[in-house]
Amino acid sequence: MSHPIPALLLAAALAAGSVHAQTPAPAAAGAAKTDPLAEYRRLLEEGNPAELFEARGERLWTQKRGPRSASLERCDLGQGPGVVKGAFVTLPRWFEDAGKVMDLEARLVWCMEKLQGFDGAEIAKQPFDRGEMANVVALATWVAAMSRGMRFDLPQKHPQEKLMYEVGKRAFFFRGGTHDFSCASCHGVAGQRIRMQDLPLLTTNPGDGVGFAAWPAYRVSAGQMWGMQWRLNDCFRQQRFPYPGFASDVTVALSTYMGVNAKGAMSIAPAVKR
Amino acid sequence: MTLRTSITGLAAGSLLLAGCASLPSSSELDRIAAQSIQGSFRDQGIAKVDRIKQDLAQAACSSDKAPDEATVERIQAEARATIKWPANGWYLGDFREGERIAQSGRGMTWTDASTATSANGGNCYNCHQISKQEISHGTIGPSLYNYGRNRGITGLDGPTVQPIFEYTWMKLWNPRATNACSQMPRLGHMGVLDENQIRHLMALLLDPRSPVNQP
Amino acid sequence: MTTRREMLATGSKVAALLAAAGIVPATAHADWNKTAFDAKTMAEAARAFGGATPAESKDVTVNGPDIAENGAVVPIGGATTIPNARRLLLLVEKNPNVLAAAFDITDAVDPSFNTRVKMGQSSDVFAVAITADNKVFFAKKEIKVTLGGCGG
Amino acid sequence: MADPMRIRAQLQGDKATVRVLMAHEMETGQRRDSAGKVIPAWFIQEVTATLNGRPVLNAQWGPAVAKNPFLQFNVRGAKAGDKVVVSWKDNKGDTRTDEATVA
Repeated sequence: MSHPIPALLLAAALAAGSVHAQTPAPAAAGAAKTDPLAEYRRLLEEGNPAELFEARGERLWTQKRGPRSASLERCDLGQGPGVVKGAFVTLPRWFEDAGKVMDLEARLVWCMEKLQGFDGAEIAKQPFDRGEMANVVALATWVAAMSRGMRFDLPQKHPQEKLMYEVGKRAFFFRGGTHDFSCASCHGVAGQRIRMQDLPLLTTNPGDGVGFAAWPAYRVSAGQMWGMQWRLNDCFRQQRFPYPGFASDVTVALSTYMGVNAKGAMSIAPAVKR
Repeated sequence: MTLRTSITGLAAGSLLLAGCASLPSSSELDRIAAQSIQGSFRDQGIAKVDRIKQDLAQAACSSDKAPDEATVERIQAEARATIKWPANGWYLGDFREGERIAQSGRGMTWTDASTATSANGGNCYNCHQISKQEISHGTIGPSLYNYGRNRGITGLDGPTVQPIFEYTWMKLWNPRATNACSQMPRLGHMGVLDENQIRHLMALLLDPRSPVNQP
Repeated sequence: MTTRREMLATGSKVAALLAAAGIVPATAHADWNKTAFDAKTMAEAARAFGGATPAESKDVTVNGPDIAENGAVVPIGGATTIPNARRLLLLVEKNPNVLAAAFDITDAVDPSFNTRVKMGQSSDVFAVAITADNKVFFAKKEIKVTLGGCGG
Repeated sequence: MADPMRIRAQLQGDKATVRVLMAHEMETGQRRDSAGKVIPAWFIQEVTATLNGRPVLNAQWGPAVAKNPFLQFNVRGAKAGDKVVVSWKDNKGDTRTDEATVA
């Protein structure tokens, strides 16, 4: 991929806006060493509440639930029925039985509908922290944890997978809303931050356990466990966009784009975040 | 109801390339992407789907390639025409109010109750260093610490002051006037902040007494 | 009120000693000290546990990050090397009620405890050790709570 | 009923470092919901721990302890295979007890 445009624009803006030399902003590349928040983040990692959700997800997987009183143990996450380890680092991917590309959370809802008899559409309407949707988040946390330490390698063989990547790339740069933001506004240049939070560059592999390789994550600021669907939902909220549907094309396409870009990155999910 | 139609807004068929091994052309991909973007969002509170109907600049600045020179010129000229200059040439408000507005990242999301400017912040510290005291600042935009001081502003009027006031006002009202694909929101033009709030931000940046302009 | 405090303090002190000696299980005296948790100052909180006037001491340590990325979860801990310390408190000075947690010190555990607290703003945090003879020693540390994220 | 705790008890010399995560809202009673109504206080007040049935830890907590609480302490005189049991009780009287083996 060519250099993302925001880098060029920022350089242009600096040149155009500069009457006298601007005080250089601290380079985030060097910030990691002197990061004043390093100690805080290290202490949080000593006990990540995501573990509570991971344990709940594991119980939910084997528990007989739903109108059909069935477990999810035959759910096919792309590695064959019931195979959980390694599934997370290959999602989103094409599913022949569904006839579409699905991310982890969409696939879990699919399994809950097909195996347990839940109404997927009803689940999709619920807020992320309520009812069966909260169970989807817990399940996603456990499934992700089962691939901890593995490296992302999304399939790009099926034309729909390639198409989703291309749609995701376009969605990533799509500017709109009252503030003209796109995903690239924050994640199109390496080494930048919002407030004190480092922003991963998501047009390429941002490194092990960074960006796509860190979610689901426990957000200490909200005391909530967020899957990638919730993460993207809140990105769009902050972008001042309208509301993205759960597992809508844009959200799955963006995950495909980020996941393919993250090829080779080691997953640390579920992580703990501010 | 099957999941195919129940979970996604678009039926799988609209994105499907049946039996097709290679990808469509780039322009066809653009069309498919636009369709799937429009189909993925719904109204929520004050955030309606008309927010993703792109204007010229939003569309032209939505890829990893810069728009052509003619488009850039057109966007900047159109933006310059939108600038609403402050009444009576009164550029500066209260830098203390400006600091408060610069600190706030609130407003205009679907969890906000109204689009009234009084509820909105400028999001400034999210991207810029501004006063030295606030260590929690972003780096997406250039540092604005000593913004006025670096530009030789020592008083509140005079011939050297005027062009800098005008340039800064333009940046805050509609930054596309000088930079077609600026990453900065059009705070005045989009009604995020009103004229008075922008005066306060102007004072934060330019008033010699502002914490921004202390050594 | 003073009488009630003294009674509470004496009662829990005796129970703590008994518990420390392994005579009664610790759960037997776990009456929640409302007066202490309603306290607005460190001295009030210490007094609610029967303690005297607090004095700063190098034999008490309080730890935590210099800067917290979010006030909703701030990791802090306290420890003491004072031989007859019987209780360790963790407090946040600028919280509406200062006391966050109180730990009994027994021979079965190191007098060192770590947990996580909420902080409404940047503040001093205190670790306070109360001895068997009701002396009160403390250490303090400032933790700066920063604004993070988009703020909306 | 609350979710189980996650307890790790790691042997270091003759001590066990015990790390506990508890699933609890730890609501302060000072927040309001979107309708402006005060959300009632709901928080863990007492935490106790035993090693092979012998009391080792007793703590009182207030609502300032963070949501989904974390607790770390060192138990003396522990050895591999010992059983650590942790219990909490909140201001509504709900309780939870879970255990782990020192390893």
